[in-house]
Amino acid sequence: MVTALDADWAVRWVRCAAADVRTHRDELTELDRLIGDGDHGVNLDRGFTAVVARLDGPDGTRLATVGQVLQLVATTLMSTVGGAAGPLYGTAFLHASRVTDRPVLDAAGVLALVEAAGEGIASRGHAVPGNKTMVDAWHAAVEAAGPVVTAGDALAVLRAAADGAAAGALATIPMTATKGRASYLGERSAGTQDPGACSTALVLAAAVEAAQAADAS
Amino acid sequence: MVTALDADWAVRWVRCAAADVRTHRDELTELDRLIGDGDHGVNLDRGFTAVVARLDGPDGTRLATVGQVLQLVATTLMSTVGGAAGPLYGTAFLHASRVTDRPVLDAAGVLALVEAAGEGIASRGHAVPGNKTMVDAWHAAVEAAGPVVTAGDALAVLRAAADGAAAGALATIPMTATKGRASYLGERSAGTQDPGACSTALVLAAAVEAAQAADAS
Amino acid sequence: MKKLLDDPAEAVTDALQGLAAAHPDLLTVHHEPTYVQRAGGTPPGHVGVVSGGGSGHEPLHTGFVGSGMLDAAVPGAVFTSPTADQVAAALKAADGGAGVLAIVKNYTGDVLNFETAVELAQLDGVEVASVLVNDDVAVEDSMYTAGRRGVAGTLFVEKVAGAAAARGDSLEAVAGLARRAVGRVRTMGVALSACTVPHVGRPSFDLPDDEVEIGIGIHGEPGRHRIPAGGARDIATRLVDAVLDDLAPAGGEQVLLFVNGMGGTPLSELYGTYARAREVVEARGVRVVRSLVGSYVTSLEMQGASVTVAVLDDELTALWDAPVRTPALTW
Amino acid sequence: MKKLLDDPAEAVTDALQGLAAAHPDLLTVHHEPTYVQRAGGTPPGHVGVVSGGGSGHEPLHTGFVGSGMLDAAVPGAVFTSPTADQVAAALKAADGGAGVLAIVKNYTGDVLNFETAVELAQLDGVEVASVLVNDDVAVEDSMYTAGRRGVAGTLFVEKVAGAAAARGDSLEAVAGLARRAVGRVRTMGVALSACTVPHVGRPSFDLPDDEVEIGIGIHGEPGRHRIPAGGARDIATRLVDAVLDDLAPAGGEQVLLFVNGMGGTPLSELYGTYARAREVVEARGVRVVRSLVGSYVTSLEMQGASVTVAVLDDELTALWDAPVRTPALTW
Ligand SMILES: Nc1ncnc2c1ncn2[C@@H]1O[C@H](COP(=O)(O)OP(=O)(O)O)[C@@H](O)[C@H]1O
Ligand SMILES: Nc1ncnc2c1ncn2[C@@H]1O[C@H](COP(=O)(O)OP(=O)(O)O)[C@@H](O)[C@H]1O
Ligand SMILES: [Mg+2]
Ligand SMILES: [Mg+2]
Ligand SMILES: [Mg+2]
Ligand SMILES: [Mg+2]
Repeated sequence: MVTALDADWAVRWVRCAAADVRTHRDELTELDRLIGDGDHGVNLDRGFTAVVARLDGPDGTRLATVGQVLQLVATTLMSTVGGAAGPLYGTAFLHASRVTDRPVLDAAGVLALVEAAGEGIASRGHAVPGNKTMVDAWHAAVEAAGPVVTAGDALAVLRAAADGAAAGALATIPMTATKGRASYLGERSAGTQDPGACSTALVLAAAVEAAQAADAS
Repeated sequence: MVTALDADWAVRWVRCAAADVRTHRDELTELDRLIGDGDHGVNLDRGFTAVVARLDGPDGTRLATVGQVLQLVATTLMSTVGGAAGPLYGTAFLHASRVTDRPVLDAAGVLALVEAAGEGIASRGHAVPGNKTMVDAWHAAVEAAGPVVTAGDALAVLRAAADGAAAGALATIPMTATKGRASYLGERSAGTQDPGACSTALVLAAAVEAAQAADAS
Repeated sequence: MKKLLDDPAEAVTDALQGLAAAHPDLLTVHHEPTYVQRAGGTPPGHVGVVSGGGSGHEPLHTGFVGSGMLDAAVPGAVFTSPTADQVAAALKAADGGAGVLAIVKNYTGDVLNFETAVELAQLDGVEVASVLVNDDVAVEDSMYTAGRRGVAGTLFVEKVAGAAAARGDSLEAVAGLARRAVGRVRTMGVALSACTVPHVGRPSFDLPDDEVEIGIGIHGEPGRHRIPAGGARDIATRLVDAVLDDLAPAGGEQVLLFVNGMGGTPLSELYGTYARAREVVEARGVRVVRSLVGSYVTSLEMQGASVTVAVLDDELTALWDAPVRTPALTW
Repeated sequence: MKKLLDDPAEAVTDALQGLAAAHPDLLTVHHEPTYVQRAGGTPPGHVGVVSGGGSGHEPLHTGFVGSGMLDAAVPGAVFTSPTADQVAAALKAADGGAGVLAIVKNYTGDVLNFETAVELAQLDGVEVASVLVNDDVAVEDSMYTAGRRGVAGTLFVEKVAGAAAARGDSLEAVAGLARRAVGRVRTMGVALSACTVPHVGRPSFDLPDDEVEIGIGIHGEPGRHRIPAGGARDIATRLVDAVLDDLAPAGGEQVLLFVNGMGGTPLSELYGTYARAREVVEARGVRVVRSLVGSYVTSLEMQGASVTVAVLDDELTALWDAPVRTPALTW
């Protein structure tokens, strides 16, 4: 049982996420090629590569709180990703950083992080669940994580969020998109997973990976 | 034995040539695609189609001499074919018309026709045998027809010219072009028959066809 | 995929280097963040006109920087909206003291990044107005879509706004004219082949040899539906009909007819399509008084075209005719 | 093959109809025989400047008809020289009383048809001078070839001659300047893909996915040799080196650098290639003082580019800078 996650975890999370985005870059891009404009994987890879470069530089040494790590992620994604995903992920991490500005997160803090991120995206993109966007994954993450928080295991909350996001991403497959580029395709958008929902599931799975590394150590 | 060929023969020749060019249009174009710019068959087809249209119109009714037929062919090709082949074939028929301005051609007259046509092309294009052009076919036609003329059979002269042209066209295959577009390819032009030499063989074979029709009738 | 490129990740930067070197009299390129600015900057007291968006649509927008059109343009990665800090830097640079008009094509990414950029520039005291271009009639503007896209009609809006700024109009007036232009311009496009984004390396969609995509955007995204490949007359009729059905002219209007190539279409085909499109427009009682034919709002090397109709009035016609000097549009 | 065309046999006529309808202020199109003439004709007392050749290279030549460049242009079928009577009609129409300069690209077909046309026009009392453009360094000018082809450098010759005629130079002077331009301009091209002639319906040559053709002409003919597909830097270096080795500049020369697209190449790639080419030119001690980047002398939808260098002097620079107003080139 992991009761608390600290700034080191957040740094590991971001590094894991960057590695996973790199590994799955072409899959994400292919999903976006099918129902968007074929750049989602490349956009995120460019952004997370820049985040890792900043973590490796002088900015990376002074990060005492989870919130500070997430704020660095937010500003870097906002100035390097572009497209729809840049401001959306940027806002998610920015809002998440505002509720996590302390050295250690407990189970409730993890839930607050995920909730703030999801709300940030929904408010920025004016999307609701069912529009076939990353909101579907974030929303499912929050729904799944909420009931687990009372047990007090931060890792379990994170795991529930990640599992929820994965299920939410899969659930976008049959949907017809009504937000973002995929909406231009109308019914032809059904049958393909939303790339942003897919990357959301990846990013939250990376958070679990990073927490498990802490658990083992 | 056909001792004489008249204006009707010339008209039949031109119609046969037009039909054969149409039939072999894509082959000629394909040869030109390989070592030129892929338009030879289309160019000649456009020209001979216009010639037949003029033969079918009011101009076609007043043709008393072989020369008059050939002059109509010459001017029509010159104003409809374009490219290199237009002026070359145009000049060939124009020069041939000048030595055939009488109702009937004997064996010597047929040879004179082929010689004048070949000389017209060579002087217009400044090409000599071995340059891998239609000159190779015309030259071979004249060489083959010359010895046959003493026998006095106009059809035999024509047949020798056509066979010579066919052999001359085949002989262009291994040549490296030094005139016309194919010369830009340098040694890569070797291995393909020259399209203009090939069309020359077609046109002279049509003359034989037309004369045989007279023979049979 | 074969392209005249070196590192795909550097392709946008390499092209900007060439643009700057070829047109030092017209524009300069700034780096970190990247934007293109008119040589000498916005004339003091004039409204700055700024646009931007993903790269891959050249000459839009960078090729329209100069006098009489854009004061700055912000190129993102290929088909990817520029970031908010790029846009904010361009907005600030283009302020000549009379405020800045931001011309935004209606895509989620562009809208989100420009929104943030406008806030950032306003924090720095720059007065900014925005206009959203959404001329693509292929997309239904309903609650089931992100709204109509901005496509080739953007050129018309940029020309009108740039000319209004050049004659000294206020920010309010320039923005008003740009909005009037948006309200009167409509576009519909067709793709004969897809394009290949350099870092993706394969075509953006798969299209059988005997079909065309009707209602494409300019990002290599598939269109609304596929139809058997017809001739220029068939396609021009479909595009013009869609555009005019939407514009619903009463008849007798004077219009600009703009046939735009998607990047890989020969100019001769665009002129042939223009001839067909013009016949259809005039058969509906509309008079073509201005024309533009060429590849101005492209999707890399995509083969295809779009037809844009803009309903003119005396003022819009005068602004269209006003002098312009940019790399891609000069008169 | 998918193209925005109706009947391939009418494609040239259809495009001319569009050209005429889009640019009534600049040009008119004559039929039977077909040629394009500057609106209002050659100004009386000025030398007429005429060019022509096969279609498929648009905007060359018809897009350069207007003021300050061509007084008439004669389009043949696609990649097929126009006929002598077409050319003769254009020569006669372009005579403003001071004679006509015929600018002929060096191809057997063009040379033969223009030769005949010049004789026909002279019979009708028109004074005609001819200049042969042969800027393509890919072809060795030897007894083993038809001589160097005229390719993108033709644009430079037409601009210089048109400007000289516009300022009132005599036929002898215009012809002399055109010949000076020919002597100082060289070009080399590359193809990444072949083009498809409409009535042929299949690509003009077959090129594997990992190779490019170096030393292509503008008629879809294959080049001199194939090399593995390198990047823009590699290709630009090869093209510039070939051009400069032939021009053999002593160093310190001022030049026009013209990167031309073959029809299907995105503008961004042309600017990127221009950036690379300029580096190579300048590394050889030559100064680029004028630039042109765009698809001006094309091969239908071929992907590829050519690099042209023209060595300027004060007079050629002034003639290049002189005003021009045509559908495709305006400043
Ligand atoms: N309005 C929106 N709200 C939330 N998410 C959105 C919205 N529009 C798009 N997205 C998400 O963004 C993803 C696409 O991101 P990306 O491809 O990087 O940007 P772009 O669409 O600009 O190319 C979509 O898969 C979707 O999940
Ligand atoms: N200088 C020349 N002399 C004689 N024949 C020539 C010459 N140049 C080209 N040809 C002939 O013309 C043929 C090509 O004709 P065509 O394809 O119609 O014209 P173009 O080469 O202008 O496209 C060649 O195959 C060759 O036989
Ligand atoms: Mg995308
Ligand atoms: Mg040919
Ligand atoms: Mg994008
Ligand atoms: Mg030809």
